[in-house]
Amino acid sequence: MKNEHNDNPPVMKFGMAIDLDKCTGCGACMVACMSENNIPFKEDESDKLVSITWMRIFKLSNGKSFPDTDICYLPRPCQHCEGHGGHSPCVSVCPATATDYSRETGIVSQIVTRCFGCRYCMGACPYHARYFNWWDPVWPDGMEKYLSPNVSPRMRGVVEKCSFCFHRYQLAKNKAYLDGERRVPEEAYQTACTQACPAGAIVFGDLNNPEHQVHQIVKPDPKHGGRSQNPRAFRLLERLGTNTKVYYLSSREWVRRSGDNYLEHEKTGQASQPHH
Amino acid sequence: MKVDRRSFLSFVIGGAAGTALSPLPWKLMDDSSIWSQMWPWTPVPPDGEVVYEDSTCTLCPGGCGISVRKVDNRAVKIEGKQGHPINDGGICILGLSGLQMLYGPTRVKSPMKRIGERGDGQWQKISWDEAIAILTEKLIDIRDKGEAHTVAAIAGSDSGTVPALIQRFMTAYGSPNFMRTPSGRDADELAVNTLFGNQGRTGFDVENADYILSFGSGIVDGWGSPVRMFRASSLWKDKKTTVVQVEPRLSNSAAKATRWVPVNPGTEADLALGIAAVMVSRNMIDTGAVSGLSSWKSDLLANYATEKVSQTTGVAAEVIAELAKGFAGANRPLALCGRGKAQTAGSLRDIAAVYALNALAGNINQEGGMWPIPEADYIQWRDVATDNLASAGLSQPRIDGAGAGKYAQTRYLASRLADAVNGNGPYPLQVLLVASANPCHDLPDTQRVKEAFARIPFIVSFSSFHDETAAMADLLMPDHVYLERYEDVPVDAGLTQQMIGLSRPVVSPQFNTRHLGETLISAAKAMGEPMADAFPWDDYETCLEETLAEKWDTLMEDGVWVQADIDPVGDRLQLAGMDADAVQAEGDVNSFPLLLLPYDTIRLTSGYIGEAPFMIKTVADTVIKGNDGFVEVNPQTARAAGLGQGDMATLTTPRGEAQVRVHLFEGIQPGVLAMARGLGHTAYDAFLAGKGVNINTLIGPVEDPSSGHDAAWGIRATLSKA
Amino acid sequence: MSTLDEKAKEGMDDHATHGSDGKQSGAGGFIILFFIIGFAASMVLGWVIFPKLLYSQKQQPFSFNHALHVEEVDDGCESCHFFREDGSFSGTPKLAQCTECHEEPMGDTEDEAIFVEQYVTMEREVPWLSYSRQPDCVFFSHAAHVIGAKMDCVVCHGHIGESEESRPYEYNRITTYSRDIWGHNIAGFAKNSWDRMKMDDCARCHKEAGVIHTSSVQTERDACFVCHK
Amino acid sequence: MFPFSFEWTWETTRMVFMGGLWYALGILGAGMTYCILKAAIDASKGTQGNSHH
Amino acid sequence: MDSALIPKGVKRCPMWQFLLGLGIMGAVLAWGVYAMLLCWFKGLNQTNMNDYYGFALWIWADLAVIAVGGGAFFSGLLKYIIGKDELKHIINYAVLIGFICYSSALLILAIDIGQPLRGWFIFWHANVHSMLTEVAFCLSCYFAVLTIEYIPLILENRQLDKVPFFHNLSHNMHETMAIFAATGAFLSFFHQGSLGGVAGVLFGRPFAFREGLLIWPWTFFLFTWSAAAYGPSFTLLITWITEKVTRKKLVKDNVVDLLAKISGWMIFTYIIVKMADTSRWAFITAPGLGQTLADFYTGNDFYGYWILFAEIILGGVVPAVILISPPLRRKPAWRVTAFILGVMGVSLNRWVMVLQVMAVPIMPFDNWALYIPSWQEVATTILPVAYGVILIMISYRYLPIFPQEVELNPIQDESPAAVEAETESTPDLQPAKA
Repeated sequence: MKNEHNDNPPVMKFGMAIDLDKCTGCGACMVACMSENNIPFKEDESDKLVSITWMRIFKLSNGKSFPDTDICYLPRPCQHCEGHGGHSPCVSVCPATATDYSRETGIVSQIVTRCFGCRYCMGACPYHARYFNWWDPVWPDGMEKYLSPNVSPRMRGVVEKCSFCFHRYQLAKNKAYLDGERRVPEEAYQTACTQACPAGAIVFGDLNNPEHQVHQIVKPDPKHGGRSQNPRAFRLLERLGTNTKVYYLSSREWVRRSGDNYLEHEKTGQASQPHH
Repeated sequence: MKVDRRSFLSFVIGGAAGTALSPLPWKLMDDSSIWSQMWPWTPVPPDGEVVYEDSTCTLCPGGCGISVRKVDNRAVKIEGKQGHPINDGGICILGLSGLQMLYGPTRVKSPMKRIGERGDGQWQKISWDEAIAILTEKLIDIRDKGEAHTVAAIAGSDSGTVPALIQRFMTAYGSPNFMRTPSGRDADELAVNTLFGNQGRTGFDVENADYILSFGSGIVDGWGSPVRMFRASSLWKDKKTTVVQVEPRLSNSAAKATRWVPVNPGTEADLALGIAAVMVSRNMIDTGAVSGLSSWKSDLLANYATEKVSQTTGVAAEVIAELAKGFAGANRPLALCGRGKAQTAGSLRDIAAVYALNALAGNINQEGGMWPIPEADYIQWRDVATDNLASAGLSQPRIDGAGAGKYAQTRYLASRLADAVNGNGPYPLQVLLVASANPCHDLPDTQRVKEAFARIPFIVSFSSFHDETAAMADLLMPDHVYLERYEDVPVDAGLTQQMIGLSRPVVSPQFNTRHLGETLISAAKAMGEPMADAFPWDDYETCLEETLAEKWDTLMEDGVWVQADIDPVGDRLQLAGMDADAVQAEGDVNSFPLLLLPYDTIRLTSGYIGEAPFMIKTVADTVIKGNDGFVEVNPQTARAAGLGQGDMATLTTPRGEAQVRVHLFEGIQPGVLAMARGLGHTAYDAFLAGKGVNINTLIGPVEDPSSGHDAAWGIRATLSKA
Repeated sequence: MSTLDEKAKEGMDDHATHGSDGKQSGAGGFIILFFIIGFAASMVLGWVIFPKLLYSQKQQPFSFNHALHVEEVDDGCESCHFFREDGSFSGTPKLAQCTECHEEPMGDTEDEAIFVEQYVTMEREVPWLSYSRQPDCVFFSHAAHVIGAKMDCVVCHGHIGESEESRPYEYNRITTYSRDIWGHNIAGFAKNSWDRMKMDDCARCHKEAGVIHTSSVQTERDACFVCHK
Repeated sequence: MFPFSFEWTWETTRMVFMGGLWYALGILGAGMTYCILKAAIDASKGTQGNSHH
Repeated sequence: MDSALIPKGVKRCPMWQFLLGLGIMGAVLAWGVYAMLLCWFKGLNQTNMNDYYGFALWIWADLAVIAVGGGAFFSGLLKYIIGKDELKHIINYAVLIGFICYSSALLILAIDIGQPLRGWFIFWHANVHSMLTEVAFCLSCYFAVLTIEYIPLILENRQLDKVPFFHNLSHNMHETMAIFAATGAFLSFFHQGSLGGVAGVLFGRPFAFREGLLIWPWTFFLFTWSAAAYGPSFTLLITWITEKVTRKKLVKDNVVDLLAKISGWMIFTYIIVKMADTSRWAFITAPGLGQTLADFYTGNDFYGYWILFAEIILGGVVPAVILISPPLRRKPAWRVTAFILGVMGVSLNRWVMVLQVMAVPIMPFDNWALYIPSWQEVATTILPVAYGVILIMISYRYLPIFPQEVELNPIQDESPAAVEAETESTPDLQPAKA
């Protein structure tokens, strides 16, 4: 304990801003994620309740009938909740510290070799961002050739989830060491989904860094639990106090309202007082 | 010493104590958990040096630049190429899935000949020499009998060196029967020819337009060059460009548009002409880019009075007026057409109406407008010297009837192939060569197509995959997949520039496959004079390098060659071709009260590439569930049929019948059904085969009387409880 | 004493073999002896036989003389084990690197002959067995340690650079790890910093070096994602 | 978890929590050890736990 | 043929009957074991659980058996700490039932986790912030306590008791039992509570989330309380079933009445607090998070308001009223009805707090998730029942579980041994004074 001194690197808070007006629901983010992160697949993936998609696109509807119907797509990676002081819903419940919150990056990690598959974190996560490996991952003969060494394939019986492509940060950091830089530049660490999105709907970066695009879009308000000061922005289930780092943008009110549970009389955005 | 029970017990207790104090149990416990962390059956991807190799994606006509991440010699990830003029780092779902095709189980791993009955899937591996010998012997035999014209070839494209080599092969051989699989390009080429009087295609300056009026074009559903269109769509959001989507169904494109205008199916052209009529009558038009207006005007105003159009299209009169005002009043308005991904040709009327609208708005060859431009012509090979046998064959009519008689202006009519082979053609076919096409899945009325294929005595598939057509073949001569080969990729999907991408081998060929260009060259050489003469190159790479000439170095360096300033093929549009009657959906209204429309989605492929497992994984459980395909139904229509969400139903059309599940969707007009295109494969692997329904089994081609193209946009149908 | 005692006596009488009290105490000695035998046997099994059974050995494709190579090259370890341009560490050299010098046999040892005949001329990569290969779930940044913290290779890899021949590669039959990860001492004791390479060893070294981050909310240590993937 | 694990920190919740566990285990362990040893000694002495009341 | 093993002074069914019973239950057990092995070797894909329903049927069974197994700790508490001495006549059975419940619970957990070989990480790499860690710790420790409480019972088998060491051991353990029982009560309090905490701390799930005291959500206390309240009812219910099956009276009415009365008052107080909790949750907590009761109980095919009614009124208020009213309580039919309703009520509570939590959609655009268990799950869930029945059969046959059995069922004819036993086995079971 005496040895400990504050050697902590600058505090970053990696997060995302996803523009739902731009998102076309094309699915490129899902597949970019799958191919980046060695996500397995089965013969039948139509049961979405047992289909591993770290990034998943939900289809939202305004519930009106023809011809006033409107739909919107909402890509949902792990929201990397900060909760209160890093106690995100899933992190504090994991009995074996297989999932953890990093104050350095704001990323919620999931270490599959530590996980023993109790699935409590899945019960805790309101976003269903966590997936259980019900099956052994199997790649058809020859297809294992495309597996990336940067993300280790998971075994049956453990929970996995989006890591904000953390391995890319690790690699970018290697490069930064070589270049003698202390920080990883914005463009050197981007998630696979951000990079792939053909509509440019996803912006990723350090929410704490005013120079990063994501900060400029989101303008997080530290006084109000990181709530965005952008009137188009909202977070999913903000009022639960999950304090997520994925912000969504939409100019349509019904979309913004779909991001949280509202009682009928409550106005959009107003009820989103973090619970804690 | 007597070992009694107590001594034994004592021994056991001592043993237990000793064991507990030894590393054995603890290490075993630790090691067994570590074993579970690296079960030998969980793969461990080997590490190594990372390199990126740039290439061009050819999985669709979009022509995106890709950057493939490799670890040692394994390709591990495909990413969009930063700075590429089309996609600038973005990439679509199909492009991302490429490695699953490269390394996938459905690859045809070596040349093979059929040994069982057709379609049994029994093959014998053969050498390339043997495969070439089988092919050439067959071809020589037919040609020597003076029946060269009974050999046909069908390909996915007719531009670029590889399709040019096929065409050249056919010409030198003496067959007029080169066909391109149907697509919106057919109608576009015909329209440019008819309306501007020259060969060419259109380019749309979508990035600079400020008012988009899309007549069913799947802007974000895969129309044109998909990633370019996604980027344009986002650009429009940033610039607050008005986008109006005219479509019977709330597609993703409609949902992204500023305004969705639901229209009765098949009446898009009526609406376009109705808008034109409003513009003409209120004198909101630019006459500089049109000719023949005065004679056309009265017909237009008479036939497309707003009230009448409103009745036909189901769009309110004031909406029509608003659209006309918005479109004509915009600085750089642009109208788009070609339903969905523009997978079928569509009628000349449909396309001409929209092009006329563009011309009336004065946007021809303008920034943000429509550009009729010539096709790329970098392939300058010396003419084929045809011998008598070849000339005789070439003088025969085409089997599909294109280029002659009432379809004189039409180049290809692959949609009529089945009909021709099934007895309505001028002669029977003896050999069919299929390259980068999968007609047994992609052509409408699949049953008829398969029947036709069964009638063709000898079919050669060059497909890299065990697709439906390969299953019907007698000889498989697998091509490399795009990541294993060189190829020029002329991109023409709606671009206003002339662009050629270069596809480069990213990995060495994984199997015993051969480049199609190589196969053609060696087959021609094997056939001797005069065929060999027409193919003077040592190999395909030489051919490519020579053909591209000065562009080769640019392509090798940048991966793409762009020519921005092109002389358009015309600047005045001749108002014509839209007086034809609208093409109606097949089927009797009384027996088939509903309308079934195919819809396109970017998550499902078009063309001959089957969906990779990753793509199927993204498909919603309201499109396929288990093996069942869904049909989208308005809840009102479903209720009338006594159907609820997920119910099994029988979908019947004049062409066929299928068991489907019902998906209730408020975004579709009552009385209309919609089903995704691209599913219902019977070939490929277990990750794809058997999933959903192939809509082509329910829909048949409907001939556009003015071009012969397939103009079907839907078919009449019934839906009843299964 | 009540009927209970009688009952107990009865019980003993049931088993006449147990005999009298005297005989019982005699058995007591045996009991202790058997305890000791059992104890000793299991200790031998656990401490001596078990490790022998647990680990298996493989020979390297051929013996490699680090000492000789270090003498020949200019840059020490980094001559062959270098950083790539992207900051990743190259690890065991590829054949291409070796053949920069070894296109032809450079010595007359048997190993050299094997190398040239079986690998160089056949253009096959040498399937070296890496003593210090971490399991797949580990991300180890050589850059952070060698460039960032300016650590010496010896700290983790020991004096392998001075070895004149390749020792056999030992691996755990259950986990397939190299034995160097757990360390050669079955109890897991380590005398030198390079004797073991388990997670605890990383942590210990970090603690000794005073680089303890407290970014983890759960453990107040370094976050898991620093070293795991 | 033991204090010699690197994941250990001397922090209140951890100490209370793990302390509780060891305390409980300690009582159970000590109690059982006492019972077994006493029983073994009594048995070897030949005495009977006769105090069943 | 096994008469030497049967306690003196009691009569047991013929061997063939016993073996037949064992055989039937053994077959059920084997079926469960087969399903269990499938889950272990093929993985949890053998179940119909999914990413929404991460906890399902057997986790409910797990929580339910722990809840009803609470009879052991609460009876122990009453007997050893509070000093309700009459309960010594039923405590053995309470311990046995508790032992069965807790061993089953641990077995279920071992099947439930995806990586059983790494289950020990929960101890070695414990995250002390997790309620589940607390559950695991207290559950396994308390299981140890129950084992300690069960061992002397085994040692009282006629033949084992003849071994001086065992006899002494059993005696010593009785002597120190109060300490064990106290530890057990402490552990049990916490793990019952932490099981409640498991759901209550889920602040991402408005259906489960509860405010609370310090680090403990109200469900923490409600779970402990309900286990203490309903556990004795379950003990009595099983005792009643045992009496019916053996066609003997095994426990005297005054003992049953006392425990039933205690259980009744506990349920009564519990259900008042539960109603207060439910009201606060329904009118303050959930609406504060944007959800209403209608969101939780409508819009799906299964979870309706009926479940709330069944849990609180049928499973709470009704048994409480029956059990605290002396005239009703003394009528066996009413009493047993109350036990059944109570056990149903507490089981339903555990179901709601585990499964309905998973089923309720939280994101407004999400759907209800319902699932139907696979046969493997059903078999694995029935496995503990079969195991419990077998253990009860064996224990009842060979161990003096019911101290009053001899007295209540005097054997009229012959057998001097039986007479002898009457004087013996009763004092045998007298534990040391607290």
